[in-house]
Amino acid sequence: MSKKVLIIGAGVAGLEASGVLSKLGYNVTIVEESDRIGGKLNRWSHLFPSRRPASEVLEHLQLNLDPNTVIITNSKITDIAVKDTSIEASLNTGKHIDADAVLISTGFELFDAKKKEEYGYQIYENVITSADLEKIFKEGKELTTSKGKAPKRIGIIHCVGSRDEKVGNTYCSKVCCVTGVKQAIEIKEHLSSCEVFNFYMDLRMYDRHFEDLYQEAQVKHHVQFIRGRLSEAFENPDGTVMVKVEDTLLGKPMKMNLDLVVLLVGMTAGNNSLFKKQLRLETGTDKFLVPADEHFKSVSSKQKGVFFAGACTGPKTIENTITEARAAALEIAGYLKN
Amino acid sequence: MPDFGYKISKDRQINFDENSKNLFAEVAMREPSVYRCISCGTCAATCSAAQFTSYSLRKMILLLKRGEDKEVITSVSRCMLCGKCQLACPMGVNTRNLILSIQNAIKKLSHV
Amino acid sequence: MLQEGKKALWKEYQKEIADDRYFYVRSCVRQNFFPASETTFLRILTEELGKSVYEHPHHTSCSGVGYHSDVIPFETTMTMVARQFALMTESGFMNFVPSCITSFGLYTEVLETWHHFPEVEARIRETLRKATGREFEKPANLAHASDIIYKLRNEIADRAKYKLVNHNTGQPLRGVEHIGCHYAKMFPHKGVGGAEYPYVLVGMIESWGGEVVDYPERRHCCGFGFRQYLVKANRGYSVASSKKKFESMAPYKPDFILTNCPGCPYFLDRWQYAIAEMEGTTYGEDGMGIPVLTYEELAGLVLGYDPWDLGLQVHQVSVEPLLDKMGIPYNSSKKYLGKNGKFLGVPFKPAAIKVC
Amino acid sequence: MFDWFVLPFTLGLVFLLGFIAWKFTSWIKSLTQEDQEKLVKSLATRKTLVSIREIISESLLHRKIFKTNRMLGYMHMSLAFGWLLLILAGNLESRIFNHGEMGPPYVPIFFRFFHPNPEIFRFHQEFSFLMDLLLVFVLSGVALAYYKRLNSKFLGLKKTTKHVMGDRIALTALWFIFPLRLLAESFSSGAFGGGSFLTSTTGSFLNSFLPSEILYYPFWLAYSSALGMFFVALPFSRYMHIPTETLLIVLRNAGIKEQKSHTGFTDVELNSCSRCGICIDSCQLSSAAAINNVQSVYQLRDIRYNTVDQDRSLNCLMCGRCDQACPVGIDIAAIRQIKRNELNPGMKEEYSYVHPAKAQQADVVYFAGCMSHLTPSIKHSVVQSFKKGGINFWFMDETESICCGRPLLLAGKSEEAKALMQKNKTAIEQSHAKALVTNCPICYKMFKNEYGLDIPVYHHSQYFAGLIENNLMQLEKQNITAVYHDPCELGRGSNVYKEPRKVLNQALTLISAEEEGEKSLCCGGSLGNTTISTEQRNKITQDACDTLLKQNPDVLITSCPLCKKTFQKVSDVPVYDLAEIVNGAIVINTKNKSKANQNSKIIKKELLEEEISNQTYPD
Repeated sequence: MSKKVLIIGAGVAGLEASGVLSKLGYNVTIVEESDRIGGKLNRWSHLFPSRRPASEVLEHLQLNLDPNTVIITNSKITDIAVKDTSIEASLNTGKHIDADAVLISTGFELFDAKKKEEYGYQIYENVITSADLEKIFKEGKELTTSKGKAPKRIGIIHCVGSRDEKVGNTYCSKVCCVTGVKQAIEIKEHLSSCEVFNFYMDLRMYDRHFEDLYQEAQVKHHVQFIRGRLSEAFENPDGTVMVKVEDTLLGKPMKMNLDLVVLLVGMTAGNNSLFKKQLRLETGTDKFLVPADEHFKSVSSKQKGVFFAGACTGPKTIENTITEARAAALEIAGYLKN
Repeated sequence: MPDFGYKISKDRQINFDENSKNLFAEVAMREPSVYRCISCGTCAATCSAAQFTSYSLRKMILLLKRGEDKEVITSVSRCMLCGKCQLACPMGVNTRNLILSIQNAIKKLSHV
Repeated sequence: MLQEGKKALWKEYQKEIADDRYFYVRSCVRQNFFPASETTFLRILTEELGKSVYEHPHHTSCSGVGYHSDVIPFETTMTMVARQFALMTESGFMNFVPSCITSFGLYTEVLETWHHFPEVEARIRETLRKATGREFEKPANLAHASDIIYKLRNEIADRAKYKLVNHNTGQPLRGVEHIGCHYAKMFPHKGVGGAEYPYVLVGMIESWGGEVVDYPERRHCCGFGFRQYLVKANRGYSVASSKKKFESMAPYKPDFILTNCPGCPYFLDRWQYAIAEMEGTTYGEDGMGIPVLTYEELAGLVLGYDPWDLGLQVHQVSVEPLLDKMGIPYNSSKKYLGKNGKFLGVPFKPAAIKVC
Repeated sequence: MFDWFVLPFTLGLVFLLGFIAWKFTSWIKSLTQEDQEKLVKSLATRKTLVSIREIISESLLHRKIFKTNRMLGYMHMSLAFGWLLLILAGNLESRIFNHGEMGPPYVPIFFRFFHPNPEIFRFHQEFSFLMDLLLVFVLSGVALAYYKRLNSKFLGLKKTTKHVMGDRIALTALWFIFPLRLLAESFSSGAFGGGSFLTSTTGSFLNSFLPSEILYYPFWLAYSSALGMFFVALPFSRYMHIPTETLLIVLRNAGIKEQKSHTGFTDVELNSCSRCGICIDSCQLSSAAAINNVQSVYQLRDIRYNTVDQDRSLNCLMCGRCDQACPVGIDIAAIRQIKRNELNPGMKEEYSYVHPAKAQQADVVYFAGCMSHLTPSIKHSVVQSFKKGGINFWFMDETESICCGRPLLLAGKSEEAKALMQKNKTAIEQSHAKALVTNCPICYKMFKNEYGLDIPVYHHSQYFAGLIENNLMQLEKQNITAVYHDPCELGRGSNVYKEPRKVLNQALTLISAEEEGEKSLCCGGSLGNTTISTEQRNKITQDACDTLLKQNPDVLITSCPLCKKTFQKVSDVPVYDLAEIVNGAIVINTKNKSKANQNSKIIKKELLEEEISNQTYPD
């Protein structure tokens, strides 16, 4: 009888690893908290930098799933323990699962923009997050101000909840910069006469084609990039938002009114308390899970039979997550063979 | 007026909404490669004029984008047009024509 | 503005405020700037609401002004603060109520420091004991005097003779509030409503029938910052800060500015004169200024106290237009009579800003 | 002899001659005083003969166009020379017929109308034959012109000029003149006899199915009208070049040149442009970057009709290739420069911050120039070579680079350039040096032509050539093949072609490139062009580099920092400055033999193995 692998989280990492593990001949069970598989991918409209529809990637992941894979949605792990060579897990539904190995692919949470009080999310009418914007694009709705008008000037605020000691996250979320550039272009494509400003601290265009996207935003769409972190936002009585930044490249403070503010929310770690308590896994100061070795065991935990894939060990792009999921599947296979 | 012994300090803040961006629009129309600038500062670092003055093409581009025209007008006339910046620019901004365009645009919008 | 979101946020910034037996410590400067404000606070609490308030005759400056101007080291300041606590303890009180915002901020800072560094607290206790022989308990409750009025705002509203409503039109009066920087900007959880959207003064205005206008530069400093005004050469910066606020609020035509700090009402009031002289700009109606009130003065007006007993005659910007709107009667001929009934003299009438 | 139909021709001719007289007078009047004197002095001297010879060889025979392309040359020659011969022969015929009387000017032109079959005078048959022969000659040119419109490549032109309205009218008239003459003479022959092998044959043929008696008159009228129309349109068209070019030749031979501003000579040059379009083909903007509307022919036309576009004036590499190619020899670069000066936005430049360098006493002042600071291996090599040569020099812009002023000049800012020049000049004079050496051709041209220095100015190639010639420096030949690229400002701009080759031949084996010397391509980096985009520049560079490297040399050598930096972007082989080669190949310093010998052996070995990376100047 073939061995069993439990995957926690049916996002990009979980689905990709599941597909590979099934092909390698293992029985896979996926436990998913929400009512559907795909994780955050369900919320995105188009992916950077190629602008490929997110649904296309999700479809691909689903196609790779083995029909015999057991997917349990709407369920949470309440208890989990490593017993000699097996792993036992209980679900909140009362169900018990035995497995030979477990893959944690629980992903990340979006930063709660309300914590950045001075930006006025859910207080000011015309402040939304990058995730809200994705939703608007995904649903094909028109991008308007709270009064239903077409915005004439939009500001995209980088690093919301990232690189910010004041909200307890000092790390970089990696994907927001390019998301901001992508969304700026998307806004311009929807509303060509709208002025778009990206307020950034550093533009981290580290990956292939990211720089091209940035140049496209500037040269083709005339998106303006202002180096300076938003310090304060005020709502004017007409609902527009006045923002104050320092234009750090000019060394001058600046204020401007925006019809709409988009907060580029970063990635934060999910709730890892169960894994910490029952599997004695470690988290870093950034609250993400820590793999056994940053270079050579990046998909293994220090606990025997427990593996990682995706953003549970830190912010990652979808490409990197998929690569890591495949690596984790092979690592698991290697473990189960011995 | 009584002598207070001090004056109201001038506001350094850029008031983006009140600043006209016409000069930048005129310049960008004449030299669209201005949009390629990534504010790296290579131009100012190699600039001969910048050895002696606060002249900086990088800064001028930003000032134009923010509508802070006054500073541009006082500063653009320091350029010797030698073209070092053009050789140095990593983004292919046509810097010499950019500077001439600024001068021409200033003249056209009769800022002088 | 999404009121739901704001209210949800306010809920996170609730603080405990004692409801009686207050050890009240005065501000160094308020009695000169707004001479009746602290007296009015005591009058409202003791006469109107029957609270027990104690003032210790040996209370001194908290030394915050020296601390923030870099002339007194923190160790000394903490010892000074410890002595004030000792006076409270000796008097048998637990609820410490400073009148000054900087004092409130400083007491908070000291208590937080001791909370995180108990060894510092121990050392200060030792220093105080050696220097003065005094011992102290830390306050059970630390609240700024404006917190107390905020807590009692509805009781004041119940007793109100006048409301923040234009008695001719029935429309609520429009107030803008300005919170002292040291109230909650350093320790958001120590201020009612937090640092970004403080509720302490908004609550008062709303309870007393008025309407609050949130203007863009609400969070900006009034310009009183110690380093700004202590050096004459820097005062241009100070007045520029106030000017930025006036320019931001003026389009919304506020009927009054409400404050909770010693310096803010002073500068917001007096700089209106200086700006008028320097640039000829005035921000109120018909060449007048925008009246600036302390929360005690406003509470006093609501409760129907005589405006001249509240010390409103020493304001630079005339408050009569506000009194007229609220329908509060006043006797202009008695404006410049002292407490003893003697004529104090009429102040110099500036040309650049209109006064009554 | 008179008939009403001659009126269009006669009136047109009177108008044309009057117009030319008026124009020539006003142009000569607006020459500078000095130039007018030159013109007067040159009249009736040997120079006049030179002018006449040149007029015949260029305006009639079109020698230069022949050199460019034979077909094109033939077309121009048949039209110009053939027509003249036709007029001369017609005159002669008419004169003989009238016993020496010339009569009104239309008589020889319409001789066949008045005397379709003049059998009464001697040689009439010979004349008929000659006139027909000349007409065939001219018509063959017309036929080529027709064909050129259809297929310009046939005549060696890749691009042909676009026309203005005056051109169209004149051209249409011109195209009709000779076919109409043929038809008119043929109908006359058909109706009344006469004519020779062409007109008589055509006449009989046409007469066989057309009523010649009715048709001959309208065709003579049409012929006269076409001539009249051509004469009236000529002053407003490019054909104004026909009379103006003769004046240009006279003026030029009198030693008159373009000044810094627009003079009567400029007008003469502008009107001398035949818009043949040869300059379009020589222009790399056209051949490499597909920019086809800025070439000199258009610039001259715009100036002539006062429709100048600023961008168009600035969109020119100022490489001088078109000057070199122009068959009329118009000083195009100078005219463009005059226009640029006029277009200068005139913002007051602020150079008070620039202070002259603190002068050091030395024999030689070395000026590297702005661009050399971005190619430090060049200045390093010059400095090292000077040291090895034992030259007492002062590196004038070692730390603070003040521009020579040429870029400003090229942008039309001559006054502003003067401000900078004065500062450099002061420092040079204070050094009491005996010579100025620069490795930058842009600076070289500027120092030499504009500064008015009392000391000689050398490009480093010239200076090294001089050292070698005088045995003060010796280079060791290495087993390397190289192509040398002539920088525009040094070659066409300053006529320095030999010295760099002289130097390089000592150090390596030069192989010739496809386009070199006067025909050398521009690298594309030119400071002369401000409006061209980076992408377009890169295309020019790539194209020029491909051409240079066709023979697969080991290295590409130039003697301009800007050319070097520009070619480095695209070149597959290493790009060196002449100075780097010299520095690597120096063998003997006669003054300091042993030391130099040791140095050179190390250097020459390393030359090709690695790029010179040392960017400081070890003493």
